[in-house]
Amino acid sequence: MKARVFSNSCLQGTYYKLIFLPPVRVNIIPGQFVMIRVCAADSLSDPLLSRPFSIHRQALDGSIEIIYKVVGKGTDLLSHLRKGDYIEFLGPLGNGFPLMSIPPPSSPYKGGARGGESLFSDEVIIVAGGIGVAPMLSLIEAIRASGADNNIKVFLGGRGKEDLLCVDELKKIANEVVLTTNDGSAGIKGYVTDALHTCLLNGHGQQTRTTVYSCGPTPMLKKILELTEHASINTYVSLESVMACGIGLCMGCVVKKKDNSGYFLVCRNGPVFDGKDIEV
Amino acid sequence: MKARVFSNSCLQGTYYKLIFLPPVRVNIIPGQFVMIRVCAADSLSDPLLSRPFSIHRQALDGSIEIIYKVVGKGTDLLSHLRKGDYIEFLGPLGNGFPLMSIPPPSSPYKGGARGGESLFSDEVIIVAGGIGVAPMLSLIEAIRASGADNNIKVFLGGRGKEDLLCVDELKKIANEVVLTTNDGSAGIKGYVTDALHTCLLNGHGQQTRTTVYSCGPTPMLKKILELTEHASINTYVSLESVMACGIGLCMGCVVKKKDNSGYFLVCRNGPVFDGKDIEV
Amino acid sequence: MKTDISTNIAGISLRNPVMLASGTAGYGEDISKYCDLNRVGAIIVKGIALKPTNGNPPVRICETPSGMLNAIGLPNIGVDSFIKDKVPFLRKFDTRVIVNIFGSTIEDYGEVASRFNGVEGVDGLEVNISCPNVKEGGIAFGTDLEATRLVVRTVRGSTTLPIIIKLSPNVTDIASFARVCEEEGADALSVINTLLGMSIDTETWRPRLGNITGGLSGPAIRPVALRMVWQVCNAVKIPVIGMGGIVTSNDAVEFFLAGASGVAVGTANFINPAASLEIITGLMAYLEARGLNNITEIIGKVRVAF
Amino acid sequence: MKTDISTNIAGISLRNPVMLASGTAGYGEDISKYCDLNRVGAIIVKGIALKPTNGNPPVRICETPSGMLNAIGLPNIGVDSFIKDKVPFLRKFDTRVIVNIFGSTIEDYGEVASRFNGVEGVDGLEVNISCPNVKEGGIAFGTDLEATRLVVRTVRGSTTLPIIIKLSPNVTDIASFARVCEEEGADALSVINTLLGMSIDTETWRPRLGNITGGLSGPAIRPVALRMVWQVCNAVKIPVIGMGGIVTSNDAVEFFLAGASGVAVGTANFINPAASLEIITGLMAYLEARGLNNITEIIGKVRVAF
Ligand SMILES: Cc1cc2nc3c(=O)[nH]c(=O)nc-3n(C[C@H](O)[C@H](O)[C@H](O)COP(=O)(O)OP(=O)(O)OC[C@H]3O[C@@H](n4cnc5c(N)ncnc54)[C@H](O)[C@@H]3O)c2cc1C
Ligand SMILES: Cc1cc2nc3c(=O)[nH]c(=O)nc-3n(C[C@H](O)[C@H](O)[C@H](O)COP(=O)(O)OP(=O)(O)OC[C@H]3O[C@@H](n4cnc5c(N)ncnc54)[C@H](O)[C@@H]3O)c2cc1C
Ligand SMILES: Cc1cc2nc3c(=O)[nH]c(=O)nc-3n(C[C@H](O)[C@H](O)[C@H](O)COP(=O)(O)O)c2cc1C
Ligand SMILES: Cc1cc2nc3c(=O)[nH]c(=O)nc-3n(C[C@H](O)[C@H](O)[C@H](O)COP(=O)(O)O)c2cc1C
Ligand code: FES
Ligand code: FES
Repeated sequence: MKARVFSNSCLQGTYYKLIFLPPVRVNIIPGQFVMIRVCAADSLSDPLLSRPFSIHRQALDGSIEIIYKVVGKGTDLLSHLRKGDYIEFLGPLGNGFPLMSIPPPSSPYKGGARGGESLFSDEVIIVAGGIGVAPMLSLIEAIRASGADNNIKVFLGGRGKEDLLCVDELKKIANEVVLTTNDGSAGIKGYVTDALHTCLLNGHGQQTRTTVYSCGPTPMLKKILELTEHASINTYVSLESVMACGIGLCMGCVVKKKDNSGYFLVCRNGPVFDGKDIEV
Repeated sequence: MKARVFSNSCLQGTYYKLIFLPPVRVNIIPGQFVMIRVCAADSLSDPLLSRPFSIHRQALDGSIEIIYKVVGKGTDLLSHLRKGDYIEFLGPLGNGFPLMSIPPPSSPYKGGARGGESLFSDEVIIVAGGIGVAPMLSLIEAIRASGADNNIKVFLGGRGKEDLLCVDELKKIANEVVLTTNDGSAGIKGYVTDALHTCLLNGHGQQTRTTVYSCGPTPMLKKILELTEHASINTYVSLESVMACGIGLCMGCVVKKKDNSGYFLVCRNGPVFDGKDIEV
Repeated sequence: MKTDISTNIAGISLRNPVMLASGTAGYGEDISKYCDLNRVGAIIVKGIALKPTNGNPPVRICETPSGMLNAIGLPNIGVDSFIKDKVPFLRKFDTRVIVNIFGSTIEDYGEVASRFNGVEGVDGLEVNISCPNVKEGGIAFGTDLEATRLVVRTVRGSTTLPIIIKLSPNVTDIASFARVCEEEGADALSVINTLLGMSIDTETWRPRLGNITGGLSGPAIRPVALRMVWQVCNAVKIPVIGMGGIVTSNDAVEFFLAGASGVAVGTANFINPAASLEIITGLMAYLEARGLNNITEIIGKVRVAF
Repeated sequence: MKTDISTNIAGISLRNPVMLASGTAGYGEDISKYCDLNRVGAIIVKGIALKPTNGNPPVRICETPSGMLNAIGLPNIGVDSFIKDKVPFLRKFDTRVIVNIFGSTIEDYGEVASRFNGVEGVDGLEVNISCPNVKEGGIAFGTDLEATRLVVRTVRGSTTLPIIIKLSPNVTDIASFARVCEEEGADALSVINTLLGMSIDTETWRPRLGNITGGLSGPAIRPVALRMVWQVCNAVKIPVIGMGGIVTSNDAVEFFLAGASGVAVGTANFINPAASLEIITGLMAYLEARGLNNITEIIGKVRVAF
């Protein structure tokens, strides 16, 4: 599908925000992604493949926002797009974060959809590393919109200050926002998972039922899964993977199943997975 | 060499003019060309090769102008460049039109540089087909600048009206401008070579010493060489050829030598050739 | 007169000569959301073996200039589940279904092939003897003339369905492989599978693919594919399905001119899952613009003067 | 400590391991205006034969996705003029000169090779047995193990200069060709020459190249070239010069990691005649950024776990 670029601007450092308007309105679940082809012209074949990006949010007029970091040739080209240019996109794709797990407090529904176990949560913890913050704002908005008044705590980490995005927006909407940077240029010095660890040691996820939603580099996700392995925490991770198609055709984007019975496709079975199901 | 785009705008239809500023001033002979790499980013490899373009003119500040027709992916990309963008360019390249053949009337110099024969001309005929007009304006300017007051007659042909470029500028500077179009939408209906033929039949190039400069599609050049084969006309043609390098490395851009002794390289030995030397 | 691009390859009559290449359209389910399978000439499904296999560990793909490397490693659900769970879905579409098969031994090939005898909804078999990514399934057979001969002979003896042999480009003389297949009774040839390639991450010093090497596909290989299709078409009389880097209808026309009776669209599906439909439309337009009524008027018509 | 990228290949000591590939830098004159030949490791000149040849009629080149096809057809000024007219120019530079040679018969190869014995300013011979564009000069030798053996044996017997055999990628098993060359006394190998390809103009229905087929080079073939370099390096002990699609220093590093002792820059010279100098600078920076002092610290260091 061709979509018109509405705006494309630098947020800070190498991070950009692109807003584009799909020709038809699409419905989005937070955590879903789009594939965007960033070739300079249709007839060109380098870069060949589309690139996956989490949907950051959807505006009222149906336009879609992504935020991205320039890391290579595709994102470099993307950063040169201007208002009025066209992109090729496909989406929304994949499964978003399961929201059913957080019924509004008044709801009689307490049973979870996944595996029949109860997924009701008293508390929501969001952990994002760098550009992993992309889907989190609309996730929180969706939780709030569902009427749930859970305590929402956000852990946002980056290498330095310039890697912390959406901080003001998050502060407005979450109950608490903890910032960490590896170089100490903002928030607590250290890894975001260290801060999470401290929080969990302080009792979170012990008495209360806690849901953790996370998105970021694979080593971060791995660590989070270790920290939250115990029963009363449901951890959802949004995985990255090299993708050729984004729609289940190439079978390239695999992640190992926990039960050793083979692989999931990140694009079709994810990108959001229940931490219990996969081996990262 | 990197050069900054000063402006890039549509002239008419699919014809554009690009003005760019080389980092160092270069000296240009009309008929020389530049190689421009029109990849969207350095790291991309499609389109792979640079594209050759005649130098249209050089402004006083040293900036170089080319005019081009969008025919494929390279020129398509080129047409999307905007002020402030950068291009990779190499040039000026090749041999331009031999100007020594037209000494000012006052000059005692009557001997030509090519092959020792006299190349003095009373009359200059310029034949351009479509985008082949590109180098002609600066050629005429150079002839005028050299102090020569020869009669300069221009034949400019195209498929239709929209293929006739630089008409007003040419009219200002040449003694006569004959326009032809295949579809009759402007000037005389027919091929530009038909108009040239009529002119030659009317005695031009018979009594007077005439120099013909031409640039355009190969079939046009072939016809011109047929029409002007007789002795008192010196015909220079600017050839097109697929080029990979533009500087004599690939040996791809060959044209047959008239004496059957092998090939010339269009980029190194041309693009302007004396019609007597080649077999098009 | 209506432009006719219907065709018959290996005894399979196709609405049009544009197919979905094996391994790039799965078993049809996912792509059917983006590409109306009723409109493509045929779908060639992802390779099927006797037993289910999981494929290679990640990383399985990486992009290269105008191409991609893959080392998927032929994950498959096994012939039994395929027939039980996937064929019924495919049967719903008014298109042709060609099943790509592979095996670890010559007997395997025969066995898988025989399972499709009498299976309604399967129109032909494409025999993969050229997968560069698994020790068992293919390339060892496809780069050895005698092994090729035996696989084709065995499959031929095991099935009544039309068989299409998929040739490897990783050989010195592809025409000789084509001739062996023709001699052994192959009905058609698919040309080409992927070229063996490699890429190294200069940060980690590791191969970019978990499998070290992988198969190169996409526009980068189109000139090699086209040359091989042309060579094969000059060497045998059986029809050839051309593939390798086809993205636009213009690319497809090159393969028809070189002699292909049909084309398959692979990597392009990943970029645009409706690519094959656009190619079909473009092909019709190409013929109509030239006053040609039938696809056969361009097949093999490249003007070469030796 | 100063980073050292000097190297020794086939007994030829080079200032750095980055060379200009044969056929992409002529006899050095034109490129010397853009690329300081005193700074490159070596220039491998355009192929030289016994007698002058004109090369193929146009069209000789065409662009393909991330690559180009060429059917130049080995125009050359003949060994005598080369030694008389071109070597003196090359001698002016403080670089190594490797002469690429070809012939129409095995005897030709020996004869051309012998002419360079004692010619001052020539440091080695690269023997082209893999040009896909002329019936005589090469590929027929380079795709046949026994012919390869005879060419190498003959050239080995005809010269005291180091000999580097340039292998064809258009073979099933490039390692076997490498081993034959090693057995016959080759000092090094150049891997790879171009892949045979084709392109057809869908307007005129003619092949885009006058010669019908041509050699594919450029970034498109890099994954295939890298894989072959890796295979050859695992098969023989003599040094390998890697080439095929190298444009940036990062591309060059991939080839070193795969085992190449040197690299050659071909098609990239057409896009940027100073590409090799940028690669040299980038290579130094790559090593320095990692605290490595010597190019040998990356050669063959790809981390593969079998
Ligand atoms: C489901 C999903 C959602 C994503 N959401 C976002 C997002 O919202 N914002 C954002 O900026 N990025 C996101 N990414 C990552 C994004 O797709 C890559 O950064 C992008 O593809 C890089 O393209 P490139 O051409 O610029 O880099 P390339 O030139 O392709 O590669 C540059 C470097 O980045 C690495 N790289 C390439 N692809 C990936 C990848 N998928 N994951 C990790 N590293 C990679 C390469 O190995 C290489 O080192 C997401 C990825 C997935 C799978
Ligand atoms: C010395 C010289 C000077 C030139 N000056 C100009 C100029 O001033 N203005 C201008 O618009 N063009 C000029 N050209 C032609 C210009 O180089 C081509 O139009 C351009 O390379 C096409 O690039 P592309 O990527 O848009 O087309 P491609 O996608 O490469 O090709 C599109 C179509 O154009 C044809 N084509 C490609 N290259 C050439 C060529 N060199 N000659 C003829 N047909 C070609 C192809 O066969 C194809 O059919 C000149 C060419 C030469 C050799
Ligand atoms: C990800 C991927 C998976 C593939 N899987 C198979 C397969 O299972 N069986 C097969 O015969 N070919 C397989 N192929 C090869 C394609 O069918 C096709 O021959 C090749 O990719 C060249 O065409 P293309 O350049 O259009 O992709 C696969 C190719 C890709 C890219
Ligand atoms: C236009 C052109 C001419 C070439 N001529 C020769 C040659 O004369 N002898 C030879 O051994 N290789 C020749 N080659 C092959 C190159 O040296 C090199 O092996 C090949 O192009 C792959 O490297 P690249 O992708 O960097 O170009 C030529 C390549 C090109 C593109
Ligand atoms: S990206 Fe292709 S199957 Fe997931
Ligand atoms: S364009 Fe390369 S030699 Fe002329």
